[in-house]
Amino acid sequence: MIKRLVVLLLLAGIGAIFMSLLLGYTPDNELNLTARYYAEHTAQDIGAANIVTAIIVTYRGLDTLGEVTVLFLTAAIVGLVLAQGRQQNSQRSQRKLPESGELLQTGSLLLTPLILLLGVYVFVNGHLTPGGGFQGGAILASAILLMLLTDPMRHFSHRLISVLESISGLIFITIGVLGIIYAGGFLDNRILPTGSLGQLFSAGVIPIIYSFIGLKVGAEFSSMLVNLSETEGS
Amino acid sequence: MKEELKKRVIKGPDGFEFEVDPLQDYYCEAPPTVQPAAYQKIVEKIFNWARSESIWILGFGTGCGAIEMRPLMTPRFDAYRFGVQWRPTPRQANLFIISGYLSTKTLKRAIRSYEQMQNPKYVIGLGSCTINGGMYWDSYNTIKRLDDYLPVDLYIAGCMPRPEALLAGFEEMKKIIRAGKAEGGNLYAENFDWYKANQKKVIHDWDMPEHSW
Amino acid sequence: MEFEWIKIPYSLLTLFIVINFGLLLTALIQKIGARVGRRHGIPIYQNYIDLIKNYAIRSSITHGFMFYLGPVFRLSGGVGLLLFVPTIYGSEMFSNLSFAGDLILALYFVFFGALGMALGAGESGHPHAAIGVSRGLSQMTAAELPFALAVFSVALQYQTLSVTDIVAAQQGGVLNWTLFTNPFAVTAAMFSFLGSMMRPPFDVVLAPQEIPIGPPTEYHSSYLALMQTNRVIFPVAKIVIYMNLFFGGAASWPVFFLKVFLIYMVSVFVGVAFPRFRVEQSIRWFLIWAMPLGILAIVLV
Amino acid sequence: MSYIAMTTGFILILIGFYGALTNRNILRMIIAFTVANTGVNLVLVAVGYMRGRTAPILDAAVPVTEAAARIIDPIPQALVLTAIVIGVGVTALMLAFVYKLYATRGSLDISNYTELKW
Amino acid sequence: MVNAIFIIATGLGTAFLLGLLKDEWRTAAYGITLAALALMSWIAASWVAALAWGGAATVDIFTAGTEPPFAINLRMGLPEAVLTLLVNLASLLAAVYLRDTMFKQGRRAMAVLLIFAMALCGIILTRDLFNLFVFFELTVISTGGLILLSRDKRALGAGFKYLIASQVISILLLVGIIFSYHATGTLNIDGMASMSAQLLQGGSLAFFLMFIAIVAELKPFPANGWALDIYESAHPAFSAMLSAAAGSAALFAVDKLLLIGGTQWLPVATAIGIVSFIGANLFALAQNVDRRTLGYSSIAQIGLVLTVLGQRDILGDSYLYIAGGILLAHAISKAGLYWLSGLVEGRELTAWTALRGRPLLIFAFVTFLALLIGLPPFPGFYAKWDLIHTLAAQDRIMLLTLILFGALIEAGYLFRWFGYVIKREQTTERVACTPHKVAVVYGAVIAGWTAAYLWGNLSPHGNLLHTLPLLFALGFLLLEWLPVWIKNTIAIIGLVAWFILGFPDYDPLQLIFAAVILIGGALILLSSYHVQGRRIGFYPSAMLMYAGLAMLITADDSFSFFAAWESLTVGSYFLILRGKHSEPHALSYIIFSLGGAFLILAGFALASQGVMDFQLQALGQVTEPLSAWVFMLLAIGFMTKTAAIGVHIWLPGAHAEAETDVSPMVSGILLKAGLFGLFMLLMNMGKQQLYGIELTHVMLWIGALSALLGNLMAIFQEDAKRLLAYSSIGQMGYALFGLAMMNHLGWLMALMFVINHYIYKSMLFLSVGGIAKRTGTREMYRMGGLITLMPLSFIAVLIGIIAVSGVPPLSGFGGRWIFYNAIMTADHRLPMIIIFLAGPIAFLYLFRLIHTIFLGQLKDEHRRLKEAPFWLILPQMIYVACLLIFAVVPGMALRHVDSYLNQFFPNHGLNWEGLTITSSFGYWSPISIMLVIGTIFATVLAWLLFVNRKAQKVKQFNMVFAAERPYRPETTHYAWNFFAPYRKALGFLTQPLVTRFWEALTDLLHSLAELLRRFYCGNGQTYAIHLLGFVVVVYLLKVGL
Repeated sequence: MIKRLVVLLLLAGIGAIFMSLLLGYTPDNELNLTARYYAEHTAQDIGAANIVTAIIVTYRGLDTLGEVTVLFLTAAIVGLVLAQGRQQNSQRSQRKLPESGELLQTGSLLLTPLILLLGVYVFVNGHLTPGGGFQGGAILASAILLMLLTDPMRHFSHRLISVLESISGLIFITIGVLGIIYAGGFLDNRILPTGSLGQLFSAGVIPIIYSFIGLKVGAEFSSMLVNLSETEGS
Repeated sequence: MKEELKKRVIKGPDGFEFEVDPLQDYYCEAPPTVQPAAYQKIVEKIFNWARSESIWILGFGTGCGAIEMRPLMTPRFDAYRFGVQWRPTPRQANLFIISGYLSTKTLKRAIRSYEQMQNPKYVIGLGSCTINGGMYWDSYNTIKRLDDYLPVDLYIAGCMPRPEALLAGFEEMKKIIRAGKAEGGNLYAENFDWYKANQKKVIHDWDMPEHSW
Repeated sequence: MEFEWIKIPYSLLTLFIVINFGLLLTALIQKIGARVGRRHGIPIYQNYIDLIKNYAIRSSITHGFMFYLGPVFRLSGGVGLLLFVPTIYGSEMFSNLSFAGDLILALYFVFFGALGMALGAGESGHPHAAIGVSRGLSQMTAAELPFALAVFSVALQYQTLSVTDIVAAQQGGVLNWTLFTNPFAVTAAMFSFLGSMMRPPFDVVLAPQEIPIGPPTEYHSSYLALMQTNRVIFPVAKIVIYMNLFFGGAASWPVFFLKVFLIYMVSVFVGVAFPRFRVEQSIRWFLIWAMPLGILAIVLV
Repeated sequence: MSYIAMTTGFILILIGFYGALTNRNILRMIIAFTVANTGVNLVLVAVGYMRGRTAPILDAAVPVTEAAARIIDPIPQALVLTAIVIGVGVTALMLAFVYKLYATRGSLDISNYTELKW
Repeated sequence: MVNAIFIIATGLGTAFLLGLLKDEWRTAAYGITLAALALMSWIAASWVAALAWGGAATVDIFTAGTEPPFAINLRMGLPEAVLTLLVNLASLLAAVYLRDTMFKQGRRAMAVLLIFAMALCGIILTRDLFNLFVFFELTVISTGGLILLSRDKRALGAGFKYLIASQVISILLLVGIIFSYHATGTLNIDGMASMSAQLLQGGSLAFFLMFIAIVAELKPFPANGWALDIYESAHPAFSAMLSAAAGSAALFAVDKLLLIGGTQWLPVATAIGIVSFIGANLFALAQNVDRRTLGYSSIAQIGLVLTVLGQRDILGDSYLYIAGGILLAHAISKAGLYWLSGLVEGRELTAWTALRGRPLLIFAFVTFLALLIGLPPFPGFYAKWDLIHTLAAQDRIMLLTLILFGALIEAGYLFRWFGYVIKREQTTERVACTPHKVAVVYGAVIAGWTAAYLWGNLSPHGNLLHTLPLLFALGFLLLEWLPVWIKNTIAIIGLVAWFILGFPDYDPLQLIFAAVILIGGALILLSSYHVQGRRIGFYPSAMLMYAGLAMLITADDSFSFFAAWESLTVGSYFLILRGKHSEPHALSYIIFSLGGAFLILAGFALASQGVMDFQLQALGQVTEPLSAWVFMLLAIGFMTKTAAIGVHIWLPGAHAEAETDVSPMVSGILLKAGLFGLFMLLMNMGKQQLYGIELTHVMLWIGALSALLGNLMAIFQEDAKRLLAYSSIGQMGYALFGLAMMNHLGWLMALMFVINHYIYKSMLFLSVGGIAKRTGTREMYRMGGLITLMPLSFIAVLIGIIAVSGVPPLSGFGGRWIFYNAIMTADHRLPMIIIFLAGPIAFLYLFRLIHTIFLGQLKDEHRRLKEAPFWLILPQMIYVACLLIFAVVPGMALRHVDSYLNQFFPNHGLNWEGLTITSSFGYWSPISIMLVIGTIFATVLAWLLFVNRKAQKVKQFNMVFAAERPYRPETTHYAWNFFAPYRKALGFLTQPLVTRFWEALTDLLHSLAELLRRFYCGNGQTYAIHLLGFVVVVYLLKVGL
């Protein structure tokens, strides 16, 4: 009880901080310097229709690299954690699971390719439309999830997933480094021509990067899901 | 033999073990020797005069007669007039007054004290008991004849003799000293074995060195 | 002041006079004490006889090196103390060996004999000797304090540490004595004097039966004779310092004899009237009664 | 509009905190944190919102020349994506920890994991 | 120059690359990891080289081909380069260290490690706020992964607590970032800094949230429970990285953030830092688990650096030097210590005794501790010096006090630990020595010494590692394999040679001290020949002490003076610690000494008022209200060394428990350092008044009380060496008294005490040491009657005690004579009373010393003892000769000093013409005294020999025993509680009030720590509450109120 009271008091304090933040907040009427720069220069410099994508992949590409790394890390660590657990439990006989229903099986057969396709679409078009590598990757992973739901015993190749993941990551970095050599700096997208705004093959290497990000994210999520499911299965 | 006088094996701080024989290691073993008088007769005469006029008594009351010595310090008798005074330590005393009967237990202490006095040293037997045992002639626990154990220079008879008798005794003692006849210390050294044999006859638990330096 | 060879015979003369005077004085004092007890006491020449007798003892023992040296230290201490202080004021003859050092030398040389004696007594291995030393040293440290304060006060008063100069400053009438010019210092010093004379109430060091006469319990024959000799020199030497510092010194031997006797009598007066203090009692007594006087003397000078 | 979103975001954060700090069940704590994370994301987006403007995608509706006047601030949007992904990563990591904790100790009570203290 | 972005690219790329490898190819994966880390380190190193020596300028690295603030940019400057080098090297070494674990866990773990390193570099390099956040999250997550490397099951729980805290932090950070962005329209740190006015208006809440979140990453006290759990349970290699690398990176982040916050946020950083510093150090006091202790210490050190960051506004150019010095020292030492902890199997502090068999590891341990505490010649020392000086110059006295207080506590538990390691009984724990791990530890040692050298070179005060005496001392580390006699000879030659070299330049005062220290030290070292074997550790410590002393007396400016002071303190601490049971005493010695040293530091700092090259002579120019405080600080500091009453309690144990030949060093020589300091102080500053109180007058009282109580306590000791030690307190009291009299003869007396005390105390300690060595005990009542068995020792002690007690004709009397002449001209009379009382009391303990050891009854077990070893006796006999010579011709040394003192006090000097020494009040003729006493003594002795020629030698039980005989020597030796009457009368004065006071103080600190650390209840949720509480409290204090 006392603990709750203390927590409430503290939260009142934090709330007061938030409150004064809120009270001190005045929405901007026009874009600030940075945003204005992006709005005005993105099309011309980067060639990406989706300014957010341009920011994510190029202007703040280092952040994105970090993001990708976060996922990579998480996947690795989850693998590490769960691998340890599995080693201990590998002796135990595998649990028998009830069959998943026919509806699910049929549905997944039907949906999985569609979902994969959607995922690829989303990340390939990341520089044009809302969406991008992360969203696409997540969609890809959801296909894997569906497959796992259908057949929890299904075996995925860890090796494949990790190679995919690594290669995508390596390519991302390589492109970044190529930016230093052939363009203005690390992760500069202009090693390829920026093309014309709104085209699929435009915005330099953004689509390529985003694709690999998509693959990588998909692989990482999948890896986590697979690891979790295998652990659960044991 | 008492425990503390037995030989024992001791381990030194460095771990080295060795034997300790208390009687040898803690006590001087040399027997008493005869101390000659001064080479010059005249010097010895002067010395004897000085010795006689400065009699320092060992403050050790061995028996009931001790009570007769106290009045000597009082204004009534004032033995200090005669150069007599009491010393608390045998080292500094010249005269040992065996004051009355001497139990064998006390004898042991008396011998020790006597041997620790320096030559020349004198013994006065006070009271009949020191002469022949007196009324305790048949006691199992007192010695009968003091002279068998310590060389007595002078007896003062009586049971007990009064302080006046003691004063007279001192005067007598002075005469003996002046005459150069008070050589009890040397007598003791000469007949050391005889005295020891006598002493050991009555003292059965002889737990001390032969001679207490 | 410079050394001259003639000082040696003069010093020996002083020594001779003081030994004889001391032998008689101590006997006299003992006799006075006896008279208080309505006794006759010892003959006045008894000390001489005792001394000769002790040298005449034929045998002696020794406990070792330091035991042997103890009385030597003791007597050297006494003789040295006497000779480091000018005995007769204004007399070149009897200023002795005071060229070697001033008052401070005398003050610290007091310990020389005490230390040697304590060491010798210690080597006798006798626990009573050690107990006596322990008591003696304990009491001495407390007793020395008021004296040191008084000496400091006097030195401050006359702005010199030279004994001769201090005596010189007291010349010209009784009222010039430190006794009257600086009474607190003198009182403090005299309290201290009581403590250093080994007389009641401060003689528990020598408790004759409890710890048979304390430190010298193992000493005898010629050792004892040396100590007896010291026993007559040392108090006189000490009183000479008191006399010079506080009572105007002495310009001639008769005055010297008189003053020494009178100062000595102070301790006799107290001694015959009071019972013994235990050591811790005497320490407290010195700190409570004598020390404040000394402090007063220092503050007021 | 942005005030509402922002207020909601803050309230979500506080609710999340409250949940995380009072529930002793670790899973509940994690969920509470995701609630709080959501609140943060909401606040992020709300800061970038500008009344009457459109998404920062250049197309026919928003020509390049008018972009500065028509679009909302794109940066918070970029940031929120990163924040979300990081949130996901941390949540996944926490879940993995929970799994491991439960496997070794069989408890989901946070107050049972106090063997390290002082 | 390789683009710095490649550090990040390499780290990440390799991490991704590892995924391509088969899980089984672990060697390959490991090789790649090492190569990558090596490459990253090399890049960083090349930048360090270029920026520091190559004259390259700071480089901004743009990404995305766009200029900031529109794209993320990185910056590579000198601090960044150094820190990335630190991070990468630490990671590289950690990777080497983790070899086995890495092989076991596979490539994923290696990838996580790489990313951790990369992310830390990212934190350091990036100039973008949100990017900073991303890298922070990366470190958080990789931390979560690396915690799992530990074999400790508890690590899991710790990791989870950490994640909870990180969640809270990241939420706050994000909210802060976005609102800051909103306020300034940029995410670039420099951009934001230039707009900070805009940001900070209106409560600056956004900045507050960011700031507090980043600060929370530093694990500030008290919101840091989770961090400690990690430190305790994680793999030591990871803890090393977390403490060294992650801590440094996070600090740099705070530094960047403070650029935005500007000066008004500096006090907040300062406050948080100092609270962490003191709080964590305090808690560490009550710790007995090694890694947790190190964890507390990490928090404390980071708190200290945070405090320094908070002083940015006043530090100016030296900001990087100071912060960097402390940070680097912390990082290297903490990493090294954690790595070491991996070698030790037990987790108790005492389990580290396992290191004892390995001198090199002990050396490593010492290096790390010294780095951590900031002892010379390590960077922390230079940094602390500059920091304290700047603080004092800017009147931040409170902060200065707190920093020194915290540092003292820290030194306390670290030295206590060292004491455990050296002295505690060895447990069964072993050292797991695998070569690669040991190599890593040595790597840290080398790094530490390199840093020491670099910082010395950068220091405006000159490099301590360039000073010859220190190098000589350190050189002995290389000679440790030689046998004692060779080393001893080298040491003696070194001391004498240094004396001869310096001889022409010493003034008389320095000459006396130099003679005592160098020649005297060589003399004492003669006794060291009696030791067989190699005696590892002795010579470096002893020579360090001598080096410090030698440098002290020739020091001109405050820095070299203080450096020398610290050297001698530390050297002597190691020396003292060598004694068998000296652990607690050595500890109290070092704590008091460091406490004193800190006071001295504060004093110099106050005096210099920011002047870099502060000459000691300039102390005289310090102006009025300040000068008294300076005087007081310095005086108390020096008096700690001379063990004046009140701060004396370290001395008895330290001197008594030290080894036989160490006791004379620390007593005869080391104490003189304090006296020299006081000489220096009084010479330069003279009399000072504080609130109308004459400070020298206070010193006079302290000296008198020290003399009295030291002597009084000495007489009640049963332990011979303790007795001598207390006697030293008394003797130093005399010397202090003499100095404080502030007149010619007082100083002369103090100088005489310097010489005399050296001679007789060294001699007595050597004899007593020799006896204790032979008898196997130091308790005097267990000895007795040794005079015939050890006659030479007896003669030494006899001469010694005559000299100490001041009885003519030996040299002690000279001291007393000068003393009396001195007090005649002194201004104050009352303290004299105490001194007068003290004098005779000295006599008591001295007598007891000689009596109970040499006289009285010889014990059974001592009957076969031999005289002390030749090499112990030889110096004693030399001392006897010296005492005799000095007694006869004191003028040899003193007349020069006397005339030297004329420049300070022209009046009341002594006249040394002819044989008689005269003052304005009295005279003294040493030769005459010696002759007269000798003649009288010889005459009397001859007479006694004549009349007593036939004396029968008897044995020890042949004595008058009330007609009985003694029973056993033990019961016949009157020795125990020798001065019982004194105890009855004055024992109340020796009540250990001072000891009780200090004990109560330390108990208070300990129980406070014990009580308060309950606060870390182990519950992750509660920790989160702490964190929020911390945020709210700081908010209320800074913003709200």
